[in-house]
Amino acid sequence: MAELNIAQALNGALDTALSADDRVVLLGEDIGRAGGVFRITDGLRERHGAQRVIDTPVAESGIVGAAFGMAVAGLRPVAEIQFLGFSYPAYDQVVNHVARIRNRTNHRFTAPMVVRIPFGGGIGAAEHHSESTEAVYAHVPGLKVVVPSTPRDARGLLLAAIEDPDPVIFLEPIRLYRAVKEDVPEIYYKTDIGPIRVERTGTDISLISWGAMMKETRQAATSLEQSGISVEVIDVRTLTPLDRDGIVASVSKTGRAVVVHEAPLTGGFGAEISATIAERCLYSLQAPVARVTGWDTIFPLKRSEHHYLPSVDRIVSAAERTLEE
Amino acid sequence: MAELNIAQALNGALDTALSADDRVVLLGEDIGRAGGVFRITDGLRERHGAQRVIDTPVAESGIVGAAFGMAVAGLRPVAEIQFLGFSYPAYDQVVNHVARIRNRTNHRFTAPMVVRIPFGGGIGAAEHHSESTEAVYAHVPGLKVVVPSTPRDARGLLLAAIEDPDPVIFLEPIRLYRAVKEDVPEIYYKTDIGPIRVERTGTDISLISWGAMMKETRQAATSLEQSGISVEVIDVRTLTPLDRDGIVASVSKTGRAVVVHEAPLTGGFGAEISATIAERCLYSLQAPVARVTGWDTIFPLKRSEHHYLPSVDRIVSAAERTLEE
Amino acid sequence: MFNLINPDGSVRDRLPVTLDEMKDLYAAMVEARAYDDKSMAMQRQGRLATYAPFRGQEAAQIGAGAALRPGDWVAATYRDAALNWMAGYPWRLLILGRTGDERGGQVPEDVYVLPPSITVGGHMIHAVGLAWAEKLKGSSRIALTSFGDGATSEGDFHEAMNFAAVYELPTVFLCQNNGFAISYPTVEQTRTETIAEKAEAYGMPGVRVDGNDVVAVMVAVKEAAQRARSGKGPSLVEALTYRIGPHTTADDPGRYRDEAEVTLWEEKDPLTRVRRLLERSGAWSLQWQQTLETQASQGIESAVAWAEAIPIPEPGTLFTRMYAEPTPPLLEQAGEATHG
Amino acid sequence: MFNLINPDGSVRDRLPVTLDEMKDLYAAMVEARAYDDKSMAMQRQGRLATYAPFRGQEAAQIGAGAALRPGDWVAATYRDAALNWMAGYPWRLLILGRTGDERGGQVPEDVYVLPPSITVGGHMIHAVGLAWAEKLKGSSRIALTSFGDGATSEGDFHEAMNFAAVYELPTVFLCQNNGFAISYPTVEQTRTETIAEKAEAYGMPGVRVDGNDVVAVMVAVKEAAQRARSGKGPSLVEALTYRIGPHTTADDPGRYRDEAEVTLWEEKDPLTRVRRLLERSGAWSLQWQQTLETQASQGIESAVAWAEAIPIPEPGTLFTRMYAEPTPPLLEQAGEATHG
Ligand SMILES: Cc1ncc(C[n+]2csc(CCOP(=O)(O)OP(=O)(O)O)c2C)c(N)n1
Ligand SMILES: Cc1ncc(C[n+]2csc(CCOP(=O)(O)OP(=O)(O)O)c2C)c(N)n1
Ligand SMILES: [Mg+2]
Ligand SMILES: [Mg+2]
Repeated sequence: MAELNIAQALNGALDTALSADDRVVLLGEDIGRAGGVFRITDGLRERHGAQRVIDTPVAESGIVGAAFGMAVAGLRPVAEIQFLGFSYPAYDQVVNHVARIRNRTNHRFTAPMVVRIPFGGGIGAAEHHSESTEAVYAHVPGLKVVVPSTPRDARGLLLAAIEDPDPVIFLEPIRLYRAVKEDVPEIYYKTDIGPIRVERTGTDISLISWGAMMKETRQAATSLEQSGISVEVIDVRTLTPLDRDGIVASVSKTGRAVVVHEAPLTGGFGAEISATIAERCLYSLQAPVARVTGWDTIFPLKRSEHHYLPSVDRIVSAAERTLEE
Repeated sequence: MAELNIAQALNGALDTALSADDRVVLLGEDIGRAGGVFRITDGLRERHGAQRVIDTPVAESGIVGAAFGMAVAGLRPVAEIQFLGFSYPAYDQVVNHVARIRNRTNHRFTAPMVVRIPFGGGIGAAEHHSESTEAVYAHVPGLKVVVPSTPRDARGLLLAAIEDPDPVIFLEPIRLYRAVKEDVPEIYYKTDIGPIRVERTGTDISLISWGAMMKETRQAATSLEQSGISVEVIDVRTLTPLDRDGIVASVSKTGRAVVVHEAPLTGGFGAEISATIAERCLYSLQAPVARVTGWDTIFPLKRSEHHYLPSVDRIVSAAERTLEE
Repeated sequence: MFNLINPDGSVRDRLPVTLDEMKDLYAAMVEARAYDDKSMAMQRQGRLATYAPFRGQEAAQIGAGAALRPGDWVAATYRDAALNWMAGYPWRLLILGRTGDERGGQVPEDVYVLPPSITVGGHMIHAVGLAWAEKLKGSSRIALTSFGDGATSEGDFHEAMNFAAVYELPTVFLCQNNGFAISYPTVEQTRTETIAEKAEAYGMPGVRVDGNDVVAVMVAVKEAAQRARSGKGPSLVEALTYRIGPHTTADDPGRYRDEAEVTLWEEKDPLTRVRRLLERSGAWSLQWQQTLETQASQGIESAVAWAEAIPIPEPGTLFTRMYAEPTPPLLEQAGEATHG
Repeated sequence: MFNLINPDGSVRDRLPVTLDEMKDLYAAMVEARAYDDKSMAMQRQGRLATYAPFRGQEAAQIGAGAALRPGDWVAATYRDAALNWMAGYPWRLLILGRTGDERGGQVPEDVYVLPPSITVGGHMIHAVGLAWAEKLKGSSRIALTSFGDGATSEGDFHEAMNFAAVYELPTVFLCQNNGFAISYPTVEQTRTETIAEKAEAYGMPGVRVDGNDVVAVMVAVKEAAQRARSGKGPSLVEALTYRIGPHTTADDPGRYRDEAEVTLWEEKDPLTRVRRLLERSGAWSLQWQQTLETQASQGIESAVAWAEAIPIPEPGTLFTRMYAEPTPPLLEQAGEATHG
């Protein structure tokens, strides 16, 4: 066990995977010498060689497309895209090739690969560095979309993603990279892709989120608990395949739900969760599901960021309104 | 007035726009000499010249990126992408540039342009020719996403899109291109981008859809009406900005809703509509909203297409279940 | 432009193939043409989905295929059935795929051919990744990617060429320049005279060969493959040829080209010139020709019969094809799909 | 490589500029450096978001800017503040943008500079579209796009170059080859010796110039611009230079390069060599230098003061910036955002 933050847990997981399995290779911009823009691959090139921790030209489609070819030929590539806002040049490769090869070939060829992408705002970054467009990946059949929010899950889910026989989009919450530490086992362990994690159990209301917004969601839960409300906190962790049963079980019990995400409201993944709850828990729902999300705007630059990011207050108010009904 | 199908109405609208406004230019693969793979631009090169109806190399990012530059410099480009499945190489241009320029420059530069894209399955086409990924555009702030399903709307919405000061993704339902004819005024008229179209009014249940699935939705409505059910049929027409009020008004009245789309269930735009209804009509809802959608699979090839496409039967059954509750 | 056999069947130089090898190449082209003709006919009868004929491009594809070794990877396009077949993709599966059945993509275990790429350009980098994996594994397998002139306009062409060059990967880039990207002529797609010279922008050798000369193509691709196999990195081979048929069965070439141009190219037919060469060598007879054609058409017919006898996929297979194990949402949906 | 002024200030050839023009170019470089230094300092103080310094690249940017005419379009990058300023983008708006305020992108009406592109590569094709519009309108305005060596690896570079060449558009492609894409050295990005030679793959002229020689850059870009303006189509100019500072304030160059290399390039400093040239011509004095520096820093300071005095945007502006008219969903959300 070691006390690690998410960045360290991810670095450790990659190190472990490279050591455990010869087929694992890492590729991406600046991941070698520089150790990645967030230092997630720090030291790995030194330890595992430039053949397996590969610096690439600035060409996202090339990175993902090459990783795809490697995966089809039996390797276990882990590609890094520097920010979610830079993943779109590779969107065609992801949607039209990576996600489809098993289907196209009736299992003959597969793409067991991971695309790691830091995402989310709140660090005062430049344009395109703050997006949360997980929904445009979660809508693509053939992918799995995974989002850890704790150091333990970061390690366990990343090792599971690398072992997964299908392609995984692995989204890393930038704002949490170095925000919290927890004990992370050093052994090789996997966290199942799929099931939600019930982080706190409660009976009055379910707060449901993922990624960096788990931070505000936890804070909101604590604040609500101080007013005597019993809050269930759910970290969705896997957007696809979505654990509908887990979410429905929670809301069937509490009768109320607030879904929180950073992405714009319209067409965000919260819509899927809200719709699922309403469709499946209509008769146990005691109030409409509330969505607390980013606005339908471009993620703003530093000076306006706080106007955009869903705040603890907004979550608490939404929960209170939900509880009043 | 002339009896036109959607393909003809679109061709006429482009012709009208080219005649009415010097700034309008068309660009895309095979739109000139060949008149487009669906012949939507047939005859326009002859009539308006190769300078304004431009055949381009096979390079979707280039097409959209060049159209963007043209729009910023004051033209009104209308780009064609041959199929929605080929739009992803341009996704970066759309999301990171087209949708953002007004915001980035606080209105100084804008991108008044249209990207026309045929979409949807059911014609036994090859891979990538049948997708309905409207949701990945509808989630992008800064765009408008428009989907006509009738010849009149096709003309009116396309002329409105070309005049719109903001970028419009204009999705054309392939399956309906030549399916129906109706009288289409030859004058220059616009259909508002935004409002839903209530195609039939009714009191028992709202069937909500867009694009090619309007066909099955209409058939389902007719079939339900034969059993004495009063059906309201809504053609959403504009996915963003979404006319939430229009949808809520309908379901507040009927108390029941079925949302129909061809795209996969998870993260489809139906989620946004279902969530909106449940969030805003919870107390008038007499049954859970039902979504009848494509499965969470790749759109299959010809032999399995009928297993995938939502059928009239599925819509009718979903409506019946909804009515039983 | 590198060529060896003239349209009249005379040769420029001593051919680096035996007469028997020459006959085999010819037989392969005859078989490929039988497949192409049959596919066109079937499509007209509504038995196949849209079909992209390769008539006129047989030499480019058979020549390239003949240059490969078992185990080499191939990532090619919707128009490359003959190449894919040479690399081991059975006709029956190609046909099954064209009837609109995903199982057509399930090539046998010892065949290393990706299913035909429908999107233009995206598959070139796959060959780069395949080659990269082989290089890292220390194998001597290479990857060949075939694509059209139109595909060289896509950004993915650039990225694939650059990656292959930068990492010195055993990749062969084969461009079949057939004069058009659907209706858009190659001469308008780019301002260079040739596609081959674009290789220089990647520090990679590029050669233009007569794509209607099966031996010239074979030799050029073999050289490129040899280079790749010996660790010297990628090359680009441009096979200059012509699409005699329409782009696909949905296309009307009358809109964008003159019949005269087609006639000109029909005179350079890749099969005819080899037949003339064999005639000159006394190695051709009408009887042999008829035998070849009969065998070819029997082979194709039985492949067609096999493919058409395959029952259409069960609805359930939609769900089981998506992941190694169907996910819970898919299991739920599969239930709905099969029980209503 | 085309150059005119040596690092020691001696000249290779008669310079096509007057002494006064030379002094103006120098003054511009001094001012640009003042901006760059100030920005670095402000970022360290937390007053600016991440900053990408251009120290060492002043000649490339000022030289290119000096080659343009009013009304020409510029589509450049996050590192091109000096170029953008030369094209009319006021320092104060550049600073406002770097404090994290979208209004920094709202250049004055008569300035035709797009806001700095943060994504690598995507903006080159915008210049192509801008140039295309001007060509269709029959104007004599051209578009210049500036980008780094790293950007040439993106597929969008390829598509932009090809479109510009195919349609003979008045576009100038300026590549500032500064040795690195973040940590990845140019020599590893591609197998060609130069970026300039890649132009051949598009049938376009390409030239490499000494990017630390302000006059050489100006001359080369002027020629390219002239070519464009006279309807002869696009060109590529590679300005060979070096990034003296870190990639951005978030970068640690110690991880990937030797200080010795930096020192080598500091000796080729673009300002120093012009100063030496002016000294040789007797046109430089310490007093003049001090005046320049004082004026520059006053200008920058007042721009900073202006930008920092701008109140942060109202929450409501998030919603009004999105479309010509806020859409109903945005109006609803704006209500929620401002009234809770
Ligand atoms: C990304 C993408 N864009 C557009 C298309 C539509 N399309 C199919 S084939 C084709 C032309 C390709 O020309 P070329 O590469 O020369 O190959 P050819 O068909 O001549 O063999 C186009 C534009 C596609 N399949 N994929
Ligand atoms: C599409 C995209 N991918 C990755 C990045 C991250 N990134 C920012 S700058 C940079 C390197 C660019 O190098 P170069 O083009 O040489 O410009 P320089 O920074 O040297 O001026 C990278 C990879 C980005 N901004 N956009
Ligand atoms: Mg072609
Ligand atoms: Mg650089």
